[in-house]
Amino acid sequence: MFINAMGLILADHKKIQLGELSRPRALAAMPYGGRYRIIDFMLSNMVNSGITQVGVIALSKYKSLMDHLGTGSSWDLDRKQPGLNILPPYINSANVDKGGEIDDLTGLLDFFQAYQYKYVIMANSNVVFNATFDDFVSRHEESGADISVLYNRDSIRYGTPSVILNLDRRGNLRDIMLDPPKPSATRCSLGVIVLDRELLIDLVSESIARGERDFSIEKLIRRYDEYRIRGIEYKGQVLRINNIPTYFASTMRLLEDQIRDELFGSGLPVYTKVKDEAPTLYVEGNSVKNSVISDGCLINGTVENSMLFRGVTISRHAVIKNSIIMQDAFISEGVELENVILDKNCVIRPGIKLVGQQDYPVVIGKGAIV
Amino acid sequence: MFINAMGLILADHKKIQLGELSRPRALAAMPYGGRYRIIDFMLSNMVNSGITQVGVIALSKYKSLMDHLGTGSSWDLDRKQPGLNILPPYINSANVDKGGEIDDLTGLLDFFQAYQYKYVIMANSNVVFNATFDDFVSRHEESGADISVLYNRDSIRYGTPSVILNLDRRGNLRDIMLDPPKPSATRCSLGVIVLDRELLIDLVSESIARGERDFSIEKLIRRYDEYRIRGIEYKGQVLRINNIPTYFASTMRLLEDQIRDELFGSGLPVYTKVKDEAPTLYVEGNSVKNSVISDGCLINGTVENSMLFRGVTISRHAVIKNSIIMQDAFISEGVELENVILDKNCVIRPGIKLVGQQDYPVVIGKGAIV
Amino acid sequence: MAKNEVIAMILAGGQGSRLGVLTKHLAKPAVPYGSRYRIIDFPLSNCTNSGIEMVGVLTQYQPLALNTYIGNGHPWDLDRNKGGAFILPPYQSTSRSDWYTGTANAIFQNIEFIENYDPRYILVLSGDHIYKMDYAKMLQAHIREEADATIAVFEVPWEEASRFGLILTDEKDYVTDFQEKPKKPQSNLASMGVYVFTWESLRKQLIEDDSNKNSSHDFGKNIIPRMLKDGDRLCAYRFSGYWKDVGTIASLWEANMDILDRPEELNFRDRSWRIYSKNPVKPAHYIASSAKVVNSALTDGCSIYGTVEHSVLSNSVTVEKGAVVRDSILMPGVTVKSGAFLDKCIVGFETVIGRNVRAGASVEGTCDYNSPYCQDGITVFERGLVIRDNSVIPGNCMVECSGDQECSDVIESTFRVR
Amino acid sequence: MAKNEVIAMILAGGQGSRLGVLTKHLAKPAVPYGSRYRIIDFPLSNCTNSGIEMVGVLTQYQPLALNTYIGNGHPWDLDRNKGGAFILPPYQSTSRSDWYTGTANAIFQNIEFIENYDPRYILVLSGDHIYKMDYAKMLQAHIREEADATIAVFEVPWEEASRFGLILTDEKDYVTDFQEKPKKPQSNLASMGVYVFTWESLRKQLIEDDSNKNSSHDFGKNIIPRMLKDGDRLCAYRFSGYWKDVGTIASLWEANMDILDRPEELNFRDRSWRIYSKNPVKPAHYIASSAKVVNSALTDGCSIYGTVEHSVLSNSVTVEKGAVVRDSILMPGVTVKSGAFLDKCIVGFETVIGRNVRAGASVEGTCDYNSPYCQDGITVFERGLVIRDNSVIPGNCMVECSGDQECSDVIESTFRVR
Repeated sequence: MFINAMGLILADHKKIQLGELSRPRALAAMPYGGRYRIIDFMLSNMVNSGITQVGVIALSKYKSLMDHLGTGSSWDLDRKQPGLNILPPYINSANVDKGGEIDDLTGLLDFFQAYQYKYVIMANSNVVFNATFDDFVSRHEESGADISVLYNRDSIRYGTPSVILNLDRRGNLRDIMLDPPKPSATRCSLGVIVLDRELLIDLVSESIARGERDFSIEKLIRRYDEYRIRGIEYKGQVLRINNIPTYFASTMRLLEDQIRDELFGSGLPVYTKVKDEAPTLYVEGNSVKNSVISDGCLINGTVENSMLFRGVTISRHAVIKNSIIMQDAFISEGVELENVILDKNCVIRPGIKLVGQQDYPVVIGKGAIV
Repeated sequence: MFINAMGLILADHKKIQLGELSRPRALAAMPYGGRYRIIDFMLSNMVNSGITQVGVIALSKYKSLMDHLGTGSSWDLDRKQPGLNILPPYINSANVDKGGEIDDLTGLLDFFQAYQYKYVIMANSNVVFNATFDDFVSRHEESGADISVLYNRDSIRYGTPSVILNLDRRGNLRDIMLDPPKPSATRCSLGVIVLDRELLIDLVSESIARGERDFSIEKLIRRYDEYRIRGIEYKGQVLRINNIPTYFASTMRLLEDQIRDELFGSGLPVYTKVKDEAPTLYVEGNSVKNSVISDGCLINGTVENSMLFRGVTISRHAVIKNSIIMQDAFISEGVELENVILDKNCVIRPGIKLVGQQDYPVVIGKGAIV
Repeated sequence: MAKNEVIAMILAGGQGSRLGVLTKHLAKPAVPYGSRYRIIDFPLSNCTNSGIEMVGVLTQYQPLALNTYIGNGHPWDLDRNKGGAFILPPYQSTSRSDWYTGTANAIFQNIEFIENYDPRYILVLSGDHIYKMDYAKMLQAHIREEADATIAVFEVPWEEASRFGLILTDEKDYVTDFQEKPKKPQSNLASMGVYVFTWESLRKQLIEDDSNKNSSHDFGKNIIPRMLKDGDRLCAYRFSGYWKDVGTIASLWEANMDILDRPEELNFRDRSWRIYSKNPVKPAHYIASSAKVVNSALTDGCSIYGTVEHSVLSNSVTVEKGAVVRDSILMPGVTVKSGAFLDKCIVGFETVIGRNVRAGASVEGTCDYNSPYCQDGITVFERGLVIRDNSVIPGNCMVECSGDQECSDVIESTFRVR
Repeated sequence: MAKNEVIAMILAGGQGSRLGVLTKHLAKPAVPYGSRYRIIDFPLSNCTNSGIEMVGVLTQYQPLALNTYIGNGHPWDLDRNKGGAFILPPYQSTSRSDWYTGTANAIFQNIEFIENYDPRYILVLSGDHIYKMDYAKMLQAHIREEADATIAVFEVPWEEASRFGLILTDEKDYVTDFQEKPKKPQSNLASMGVYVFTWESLRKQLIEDDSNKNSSHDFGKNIIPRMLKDGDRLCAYRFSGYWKDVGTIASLWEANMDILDRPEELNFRDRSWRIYSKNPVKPAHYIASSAKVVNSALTDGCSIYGTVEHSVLSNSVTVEKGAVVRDSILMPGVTVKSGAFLDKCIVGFETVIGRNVRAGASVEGTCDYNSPYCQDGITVFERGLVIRDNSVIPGNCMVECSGDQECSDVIESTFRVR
């Protein structure tokens, strides 16, 4: 009756790097949409589907992810049987200092074996959408496929990596193309699959036996010759984050009413870490237009076509245009920013002017004082 | 009014190895006393002192520690500002597979800097006692010392490492001897110190600047020439675990009424992970003498002078003497065990007989089927 | 189905007066049972194990111990952000302020609470039954049959049927009629007091029932018969397994002994259906060299130096050397001093049985505490008593401190139990 | 000092009738305030920030919204294993069953709850004041002075003193006398309704007070004067900083405007003393190109296409293009349709203000909803209303749906707010 599945989120992706923004954190922990991290969307999708056991596998830099997820209480995953399992690379030598062996696939296997759910839903961390997986799982169940993979028909190119699925008339996967210059099909994988937990255990055990350490959704769905793999279309709105320009562009799309409505107005809440910030104060003399503003900001200056994260201060006579300003930034008087991405905790000193290109925003790293 | 300190527990100790028992876990995560892990005692001491922020630094094999500590809810440390901070070696390279740099001291520094408490109480994981630190902190405060270290006058030798403190008449540390063959003083460090958080931040920063990666209480108190370090005597009962024989001996001391009374009857609860086991059932025909038995056991056979952890099954005609049987062991019919330590999840097949020496018990590793 | 499409409502408000002194200070669902548990652990754990995360607990009589016990719901994993365990006492509003006057009235007064969560189904449970049941399966049957109400039933031996409220069904297990403790049973299907209702149907009935002045506002007596009369679809859902109402001293005693005598029926070691409870934070128990413990259930914090036979001991019980405890139930913190003998006794929280006291079924003598609630030789001690050394107390007594008279020939003193 | 040596008891049971329709469906402490908060967030957050982890919340009137809001106490970090936030409604026991009859009676009825935790001190708080205060410091003063009771006081301008309950003190700030809203104030120290009691002293007084039939069982009127008479040591503890009782429509409006006009006094951005609240789980708010937002406080889930001036908006408020909101307080979920104009209005949960509606202080017209609770031109809308397009509603009105008459010339329809 309740969805009989556990979840696994791959927090990193070998082929996705967001430059300076990726330095302090895994892809899944990337701040996004004002008050979220990218992972919040997939985690909320799983929780809203009734899933209560989610693993998050992080290959490195998992500290910021751990800080964000905490005990999992924001997603109601702080359960007796832990609802949220961060699976860091399991180091089983006596002393990592001497170069311990990284054995993450074994930890993964333990995780899948610890529960009795029928299915596993696995997802990458570079897509943002708002949906439950009930329909996905029941269509997978009906079809009798071994693995089902979600795709959509993106009208916008999101840059590499794009995984194009070639399906036959019955919806079975026949071929996969990675970043084809001229795609013969438009079905682009969302990097979300469902499969039998038992089958996944077999597949992981096999990888371990082969001495492999690499594990990805792309690798699993490449086995369309051995297993029956089906594509299932997702028709809702999807934003993809594959690099800095798409991160920037997909953030800007959140300024569109229709996109915000699809992502946040569906009745399925998007959970994130609670921060207990103050309400945002708009002081006399400010001017804010077409912008998304989070709690805890203090706005004296001008903000246009921008995204402000929590706790940002915009001083008088500062002008922010087409920019993403992350948490706790302090923008001094008279600053001008245009097409800029400011990572967390930056301080921009009075009178500074930074202007990037719309396709190539200027990126200022975490904690910088400019 | 409330104790103004944060806690740090060092989950590993370079010089302490418990052979086969240490293979799957850090020292702090060693099962102890029927339903506990060693860390439960120090963690409870801190919580009972009103400390609500505790760091646990684990150098390796922290998975079993993480499983045990969970969200910290058993110690009431599942707080909004996380009460329990597991500080694994922070890997900040992009890919540990290629040999990431282990940077644990930086993580430690971040932890100390994140809070505003006046003091830090630091403790090793090889001592078991039940007390609050109120008195320790106020005596430290009164003395004006830079660092205070707890010691006691152990009448029993616990084997290496013993850190013998040489104090002058005013209680100031003048010399430290490690494992002296003929100690000129009987004051043996408990590996518990208190010091100003600011001072600790300086000391850690200094270590980082020097490129050091090693961090221990012994190293800090060696600096008695530079800092004023005082010894403070702890007069209550202390059990030490330095190797397998002392682990075995200190467990057996828990069968004494007086020791149990001091460790558990003081009114200060010792918290541990809740397991929701059944009550223990004593079936017709069993015989249990002078033993500590945890919940969830089913006892048909004979148990004498032993410690049974949770969920152990003792079948008919089995005889267990002077042994430690850890969680979920299954002892088949007719088995005879004497001076044996059985790690978790072992199965002893019908008719097996294992006999160790009182000083050198037989140790059977986790999950063995004998 | 979304998790919050069903709300469980546990009726935990009754005084349970047939349990005498055991419910003098706490509501029946908070009474200890089976060494590690309280009675309410069973419906709460069943909910958690069935995937139901929204549970209202309707309290009224002496709710403090129950409130404190349930706390934030954490032990049952019911400390959820949305839903979880909610204590629902009576309250005042602008229009009315009433105590709960019946089981149906208790739900009626919480219509607003229920509607806040907009459920499709309501599971109504009693707070005083011992059983392990997967409510999700019952719910599935209810949905499959498109029933308005589904009543869990339990096959009892025909010769005992007249002790129960019986459900008559047709060949498809639709309910056709009821018999309340009839002399001539026409069915051997006893109602377990576990109901699933389609909220829409129940809501209508509750509102109608509220305006009926002749109604006693009870599910069994009023709501269910009315639904049958109105032509609603009522289904019986057959349950097999252990089930026991612990409403009397005798049945509470029996239910405790069942865990020793019928351990396979109510297997607490089954990890696929754990019974959760609030942990007492005590060390593992200790059995001394002088002790003999047979056919008994023990838990954390106990120290046994004497003999314990066929008994159920809650946490932190001490039995001194030379004391004998047989066929008894000792609640948390009880001390039995040396030389004492207890036979078929139920001893309340922290009561101290003095040296050489002899009490219970096989003890002969007279006593001021004879009680109609005690039968089969069972003797019950109130919590917080110190029983005088050498007292002799026969069976069927309920030893309590009544009002101002704190002491008696057998009670040396009393103290406050926290 | 151990953490559980002090218990805070928050008096949250009163009806708060002077807030009119704002407290028709919920207790006063649950009323939204300051964009992100409910009134009770202040005493709860003060407790957490003061290191007090054991908090009883005494409820009686319309407790459902408050219960649901507080839940397991998690938002205030009060979901503790030992202690945490406890909702304490009235209950039945074998000896009595009473509603709370006064502030002191509410504590009296919970003596058993308090004694379970064996505290040395009791902190008694009101559930309807806005302030940030470190209770630990007050407690320290109480302990240092070895007082029986310590009363927090607040210096008010002499000219306003006659509006308050005043505390007269000697040169050492020991309390010598009281004046309740006197015409000729002899002191300018107003009582804040924040008390620390040594439990032993309070317990004695509560028991004596209970048997006094002439008492109204109130702290300010009965307990404190009695203690003074009995020669107990009463100290005044001076508090300086922002403090406001939000018991009336006018003071609630003022207190909201204060966060815009005096942001430095009640600085919510101060991370060393956060005010915690239950998070609405909404996205960040959106300010459109057509919007103008000045001198206002906004929070998550708002979408602003119109003009918002000097106003406080709770979560999920929509202001359509061309609408103007000025000097107003909009509670969660309110929609202001295009062309509407609100001036000094307080709008309840989810109410929809129709197109071109004109309402509030500067609007001229007549109206059936004039209310004595509304002053200074403030107009209040009940929750769950749909106000007809083009309605004109002047100031000092309280627009509500009363009883059966769901609609009126200005109310198009009503709906249930969850």
